Amino acid sequence: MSAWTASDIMALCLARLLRTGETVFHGVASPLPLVAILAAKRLSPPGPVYLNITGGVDASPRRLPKSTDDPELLAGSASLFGLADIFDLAARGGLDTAFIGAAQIDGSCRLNSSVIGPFDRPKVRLPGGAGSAVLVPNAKRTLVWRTKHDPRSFPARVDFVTSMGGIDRVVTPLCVFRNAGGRLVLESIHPGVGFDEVAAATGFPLAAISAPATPAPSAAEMAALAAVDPGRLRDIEFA
Amino acid sequence: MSAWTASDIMALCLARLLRTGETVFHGVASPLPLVAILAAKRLSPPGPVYLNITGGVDASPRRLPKSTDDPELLAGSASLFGLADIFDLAARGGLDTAFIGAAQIDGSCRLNSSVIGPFDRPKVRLPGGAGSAVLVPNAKRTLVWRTKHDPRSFPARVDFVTSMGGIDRVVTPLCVFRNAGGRLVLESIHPGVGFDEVAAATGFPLAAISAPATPAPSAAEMAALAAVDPGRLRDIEFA
Amino acid sequence: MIGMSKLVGLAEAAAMIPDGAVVAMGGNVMHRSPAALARALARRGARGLHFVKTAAAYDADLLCACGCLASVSAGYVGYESEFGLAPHYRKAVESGSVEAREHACYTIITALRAAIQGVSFLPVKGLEGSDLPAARGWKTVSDPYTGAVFVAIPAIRPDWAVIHVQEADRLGNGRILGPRYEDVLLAKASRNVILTAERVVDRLDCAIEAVDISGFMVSAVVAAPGGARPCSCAGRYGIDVPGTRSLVESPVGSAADAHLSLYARNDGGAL
Amino acid sequence: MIGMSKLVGLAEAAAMIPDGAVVAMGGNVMHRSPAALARALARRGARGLHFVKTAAAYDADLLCACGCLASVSAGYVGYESEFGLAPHYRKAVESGSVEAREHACYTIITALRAAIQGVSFLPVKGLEGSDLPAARGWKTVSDPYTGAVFVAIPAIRPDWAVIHVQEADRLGNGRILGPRYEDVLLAKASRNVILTAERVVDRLDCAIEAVDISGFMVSAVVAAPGGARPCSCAGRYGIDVPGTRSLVESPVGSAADAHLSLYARNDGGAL
Repeated sequence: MSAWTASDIMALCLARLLRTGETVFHGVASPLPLVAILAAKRLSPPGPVYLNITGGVDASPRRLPKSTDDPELLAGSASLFGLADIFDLAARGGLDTAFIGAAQIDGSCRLNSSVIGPFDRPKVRLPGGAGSAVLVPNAKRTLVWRTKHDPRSFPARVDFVTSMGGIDRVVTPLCVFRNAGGRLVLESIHPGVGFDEVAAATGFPLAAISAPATPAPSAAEMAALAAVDPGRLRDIEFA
Repeated sequence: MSAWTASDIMALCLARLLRTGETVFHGVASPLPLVAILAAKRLSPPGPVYLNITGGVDASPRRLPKSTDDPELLAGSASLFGLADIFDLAARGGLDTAFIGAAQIDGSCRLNSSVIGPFDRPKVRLPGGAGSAVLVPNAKRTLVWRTKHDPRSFPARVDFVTSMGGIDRVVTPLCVFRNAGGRLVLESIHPGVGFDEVAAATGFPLAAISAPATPAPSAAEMAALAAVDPGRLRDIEFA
Repeated sequence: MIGMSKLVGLAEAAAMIPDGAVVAMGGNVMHRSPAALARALARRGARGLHFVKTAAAYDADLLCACGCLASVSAGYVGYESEFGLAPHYRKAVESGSVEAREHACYTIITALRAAIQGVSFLPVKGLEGSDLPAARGWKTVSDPYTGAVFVAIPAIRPDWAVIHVQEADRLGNGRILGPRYEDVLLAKASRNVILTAERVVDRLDCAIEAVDISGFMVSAVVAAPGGARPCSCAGRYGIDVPGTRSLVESPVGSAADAHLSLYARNDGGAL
Repeated sequence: MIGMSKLVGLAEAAAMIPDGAVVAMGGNVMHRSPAALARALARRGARGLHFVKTAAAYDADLLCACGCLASVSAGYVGYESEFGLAPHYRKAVESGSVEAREHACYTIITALRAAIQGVSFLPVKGLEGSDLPAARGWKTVSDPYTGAVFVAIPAIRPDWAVIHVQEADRLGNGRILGPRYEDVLLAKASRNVILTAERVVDRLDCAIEAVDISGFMVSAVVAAPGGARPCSCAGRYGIDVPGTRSLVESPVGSAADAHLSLYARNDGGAL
């Protein structure tokens, strides 16, 4: 048994992608991005400029709330920069990184958070894409995560395209995909996961037949996670 | 010699037009409207909801500044409602009254604050219309004042139409005009002023051959003016 | 009108909103929603309301459970990770009784801005590749100077905005502590505004920049301590987990009477 | 970059703004203008700048007197009742050396909003009957749903916004006391922001809603006590009448050297 969980390596894969000084945003229902951003700021201070729905700018929450638009995510903020400001920032080309979740992700970098079945008479009405339909095209890059990696979540084709375009990476419990010219390709497979396991869990064909291993979490990375998320909020999407 | 001045009766003519509860705005270079609004609030409390460029809402300035976008006009305000908010309010039909000044006013209710001579190579470059080109059409009504009443200020036709449309009244040192179907017509002539004097000072023809006298300032009105404008800011445009 | 108290009771405020009205609600997901007023609408049996919010949870879900809504215009309707999907909203949409007018949160903001600015539409940057414009019937507009094409978002001018604040005065000035979310936009975009407040004072006494809602835009003020429950209210209380579960776990499609009873005392304190 | 001090001197800040840039200046008429930075631009002999502001006085007039400007986009340029027209601006426009791009103040706001929202234009309500759209070459746009016609205002995305605040921190967070005018819009609309400040602290320590400019948008911070003079600065000083007269009464068309000398000590304190 490894010393880290899928939630640990997912949070760290997301954190590793963040750069000091860039602007980064997460929205509602985004516990892993929240943990990843705070871990990145701790691992390489001051880290990215952290924006969220509460209007927080580089907030330093005293505890991590289960809701990622909780007022606690405004604590210690230097100023107020609200959701409309953030969308505007993205629209004018000033948002470096947006974290976006989705119910379905297909091999053509398309995301669905809207419906399963027809839009007007859905089999399942999903919550909706929140900011994704504008952030995915407008942000300089979009980082996607999904804690379920199965053929329903990664189908050959999404039921509905809520958003598409600027996806850079997709992080799952099994692997990391990257966008190669509009197609998701394997970038790395997490330690302990086999290629066949990824292929079987993915509803679209994988172009490669192998991929390098995702670097295992370092002691420093695990310490950063423990420091910023002692209550393991990062596990909540695995419940 | 009368007990009141042209500035007194002009301020009072403007004040008399204001109603309790309506939203009213003045912009830059608007000393008479400022005095008129404060007088109206004193004469019939609480009077109109007073908005200005500073963001003041029902401000109660401790002294009247010569500049009508001075920070003092925010003193005692209940909230911040800035210029962009005021323009928006007018655009969505929520501004009852705008005070607008102009260098030229013609008989077709057109205002010029832009240029004398051609727009691209003007003989005189005027300051510009500030908010008038949007407020005159968007506010429910526009009240215009001008402290000079001569044929250059009231020409047959303005050199340039900065704005036109929703003008309700025009108040001068000699008289009050009202808008009758797109034409300025005499509503009243101030006490002590003759019809011929108004006609000679006006560059467009007056439809009527007489007009009732503007009611002279009452003692209560003069007391209100003295209370809100003890330093006689209202005289500044007559200097 | 300025100078006059606008204080009314919760039921009285709910009665001001007629059936069929477009109603925007403040707060975001499970935070500072005007929950007591949403319950008051449910208690009076409101019907055919058109609900507007960037990201909703309890308020939209409750009103769906009680049959009050005809449509929901929102970018997101759900409880986030802890409580999952909004079951009553989901059921109402899937059964066809409520129309899901899905937006991106930004297009809700754009639609409200159009209303604020008195224009019937605004162009928005984004949505490339999304199926949303076709699904929603959104058209495009071209920049007359450059030919650049944008999706045109029709204005949403709510008849009523209902906003829960920590503090209000009798004249309608409202103060929000913590996140403002889109509440200031909602207030400006709407024809009428109702504030529900944890605390009502004669006159707000705080820095001018701390007053988020200008009183002259507000029609009614309701003293509603606990008025956001089971949602959180920054600086006052957090999310009421059992209260939320009581709605989420109500039989889908029920009128949620048991849930409404649970908050009778909370809401009655405001009458 | 966050965490790093952005503090620079006045001349250094002026040197960051290249000739030909589009420069928006904060404040309004004779209040809280970034006057010291305008003088620093004049001292460095800036040329061909495109000036943007809703309602300007000293800053635009000084820059016209010193030959720094190619155009002025504004709704109003003048000193109001006390000092009258802006003589240097007037002369520069009448002689054809500066282009007066007259706007309504609201169309400046609309143009800035377009830049903020990343769209190349926005429709605006108003301007019916005005000669301005024809004089400025503004086109119209139709609502694709209703056919309603609006004037389309092209975006103005300033290269630089220069804003004078009462207090800033080294990271670029800025606090304005008293009227904000359009400064928050200017900051968001511009590619780069320079703050000049009466007082620079390590870290602003005030209520979050009192911070008007978010530091991450700001490129440089200048400690400039008296930096708005001869304009007023709320809570600090009023309009400097002799200083204003010194510019207004400078020979029209002169480079205003005597006037610049008058403020050498005031501005030097910032270096």
